[in-house]
Amino acid sequence: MAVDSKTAKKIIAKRVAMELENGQLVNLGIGLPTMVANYIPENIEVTLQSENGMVGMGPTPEEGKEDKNITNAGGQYVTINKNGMFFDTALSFSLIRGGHVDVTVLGALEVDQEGNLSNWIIPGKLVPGMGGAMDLVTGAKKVIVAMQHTAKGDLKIKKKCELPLTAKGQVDMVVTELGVMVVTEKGLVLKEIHKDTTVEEVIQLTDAELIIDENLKVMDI
Amino acid sequence: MAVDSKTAKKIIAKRVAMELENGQLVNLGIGLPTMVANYIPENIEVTLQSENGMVGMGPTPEEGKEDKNITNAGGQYVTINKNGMFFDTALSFSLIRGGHVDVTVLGALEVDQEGNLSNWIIPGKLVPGMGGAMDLVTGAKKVIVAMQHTAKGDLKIKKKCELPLTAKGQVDMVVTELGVMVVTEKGLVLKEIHKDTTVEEVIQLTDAELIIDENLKVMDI
Amino acid sequence: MMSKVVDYSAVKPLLKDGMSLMIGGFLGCGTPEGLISLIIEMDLKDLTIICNDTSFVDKGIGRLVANGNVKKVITSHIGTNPESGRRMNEGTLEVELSPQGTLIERIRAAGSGLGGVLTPTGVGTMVEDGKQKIQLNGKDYLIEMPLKADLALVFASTVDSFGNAYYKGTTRNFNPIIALAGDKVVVEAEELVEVGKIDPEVVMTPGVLVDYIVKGED
Amino acid sequence: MMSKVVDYSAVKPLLKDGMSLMIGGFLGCGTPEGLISLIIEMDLKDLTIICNDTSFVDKGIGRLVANGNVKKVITSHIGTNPESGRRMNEGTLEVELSPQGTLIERIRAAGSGLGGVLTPTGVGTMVEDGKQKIQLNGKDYLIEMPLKADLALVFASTVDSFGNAYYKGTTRNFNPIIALAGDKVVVEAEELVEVGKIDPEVVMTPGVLVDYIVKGED
Repeated sequence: MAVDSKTAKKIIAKRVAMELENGQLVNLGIGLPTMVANYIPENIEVTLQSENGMVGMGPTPEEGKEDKNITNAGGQYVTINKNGMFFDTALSFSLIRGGHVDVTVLGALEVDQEGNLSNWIIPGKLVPGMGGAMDLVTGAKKVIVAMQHTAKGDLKIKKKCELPLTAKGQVDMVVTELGVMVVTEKGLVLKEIHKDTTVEEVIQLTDAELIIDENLKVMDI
Repeated sequence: MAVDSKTAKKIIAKRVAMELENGQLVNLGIGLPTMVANYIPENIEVTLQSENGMVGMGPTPEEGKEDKNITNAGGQYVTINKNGMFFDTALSFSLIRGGHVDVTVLGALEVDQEGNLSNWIIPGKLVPGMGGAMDLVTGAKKVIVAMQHTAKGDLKIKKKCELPLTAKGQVDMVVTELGVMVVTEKGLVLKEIHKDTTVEEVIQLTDAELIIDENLKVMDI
Repeated sequence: MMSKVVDYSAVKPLLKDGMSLMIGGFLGCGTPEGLISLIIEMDLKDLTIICNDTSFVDKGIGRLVANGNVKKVITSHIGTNPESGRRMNEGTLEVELSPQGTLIERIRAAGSGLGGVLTPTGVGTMVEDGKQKIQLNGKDYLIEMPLKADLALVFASTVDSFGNAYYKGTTRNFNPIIALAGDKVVVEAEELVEVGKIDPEVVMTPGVLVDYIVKGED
Repeated sequence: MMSKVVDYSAVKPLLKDGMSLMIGGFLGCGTPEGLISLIIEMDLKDLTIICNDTSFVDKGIGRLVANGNVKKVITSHIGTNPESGRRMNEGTLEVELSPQGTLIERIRAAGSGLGGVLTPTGVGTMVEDGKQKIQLNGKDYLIEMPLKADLALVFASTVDSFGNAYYKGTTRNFNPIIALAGDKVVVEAEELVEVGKIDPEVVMTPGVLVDYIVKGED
């Protein structure tokens, strides 16, 4: 299955959005995870958290209507919904670490079949820092990794993460343009695949040992 | 020196008030310590904390002007000054335990020459609980015990507290109607005595070994 | 989405004998009296109550103690309610005392995913009995354990229909902290308003923590 | 009482080479830019900065990094400021990374008299290197140590002349927490008002924590 990056991201964001349930508190990471907000089904209402200091984050303001006092965790101007609240970083992470965030969606450099995640450092090359990612992955009830299945040909879904971990065994689900994988006690289970790919192709592009679900479905996007 | 309880309390409150300095954050316990507020010198401005949730506590409201939402740590109606702030119990005790309270004034069942304090329980008899006292005594920069020198003839200033402690070695100063004592590395030093008593009388009414300061003064009240 | 605003009767299924409750208030100021009355009406038994104090005999949590609904109380102060002392002495009420600053941090720790609290308060006193002590940077600290509850009963002065809450004056006390530490959270609103009526900058408890809202009686 | 409101020049004696500073802000939102400019003007050296992130090259704390005022930064994120990475790689900037939720709790612990923080965040990762680990109720926690500073530099949207501070929107972030943990606290006010102009119910930092107030430039 050959799709460009833009199409891939759209597939991923759409599929992740289907995981969200009414009334949930959700934290979307910077980049692709942020796109999930655009695909939330109409009958589903969730509250978005931005770890720099709000729940009830709204859409990007119209040009010229930016408020310098209202930014998201990426430093960009956003808005707040009328059911929202601003708070300090301590309360923000009480919500995160305390298990009050129902779903967190993040990107990854690597993820593995034991639910380990690496997304904050490439030693000697790139050291952005973990920001709030370690707390989010440790504290959120459900951790979804949203990323393209491979990076320039490199396999990112591993038997064992090689890069330093963000958290150990905390990932619940991995959504890529090729399919949906769930971390279980038995290992990484392929639950859904994209209609334009095959199980063989997914296995070939995955370093981890994939268990193929007996009720394998086509992604409904 | 024979004074009634009312006079004794007035002497104590007046003397404690002289310890306060401009700009300090002060917590006054229930009962006698609360009276200190009435004697703060005119040129001294302090901010009073009430551990149930405010700094900038003001005087008792006029009758009929009580606000049911504004009470002190004794559950009585109070007011808030215009420089005040309400907060939750967590921030209240961040201020207390974190050393932001400059002076705390409390009563005692017993206090000893090592700066130990007992004021929250008489096992088998009276178990009110420690409330905020343990945190206040542990966290405040300066701990002043304000109490009558004896209780119905029983000596309250001990060599060693016999009742369960509120905190170990945290008391800095003891003010009674007979004098002012300071806890030092060498022991309990009598720094001031009331003009109507004698060193002999103070020693007689004190179980602790008193070191008489070489510059012993008369309480200036 | 379903509204969180319900009648008192809809709260009844949440309230059960033997459960643990956190209840807001400081000597009755900021306590949800309507929910207290509901518990008394249901005549629940064997409750464990986590709260600052047991108030007065005829006010707030004090009413539950006097009515015999409480098996155990985890609190900082019982001195204003003679019924608490009497029942403790006769052996019908278990009292676990925790210093006020420690108590609120234990609740906060549970609600914030922290493993416990490292506090100097209580070192060298009875409070350290049975607890782990640890030395850090040359100073002793007690390890005090987190406190959760099945249900948190919160009082708030103003609540919008999403559950965003605002507390007036000293009614705030334990309320915003227990809202983090109950498996479910019920807020009793003195005043109920539409969403958007409380400025997002002055909301004190985010509605996302709140499961049910009842309108308090006047 | 002497007024806390001073000119920038009066803050200069507080600022010294080699000192530790906590500075508020999240990617520059809620950072006291006037105080940052003062440090650059004074060309201080060897500062240790405790902050959420190193912002951008031309904004907030990022300007201090780019200007070479900083010896060490204790932070959760440096990825938006290429100068931080470059200086780290060339060995002229020491970077201690702490997860954001851990970082803010470490500051809060110092300001609240707690001995440290017991957090599950970082267990099983590089973050646990060199730290004590403790098992409580069958779960592993890191003991993260408190963080204090010589001086806290706070930005606030509205400040009264007693120092009571109000933060708009997401400018709040680290500001009210660092105000607890600096030996001295300077607040840069976007708007300066008389005492009494901020409702005691919505003040976010009590003036008792504040030593000096400067009026920010527009």
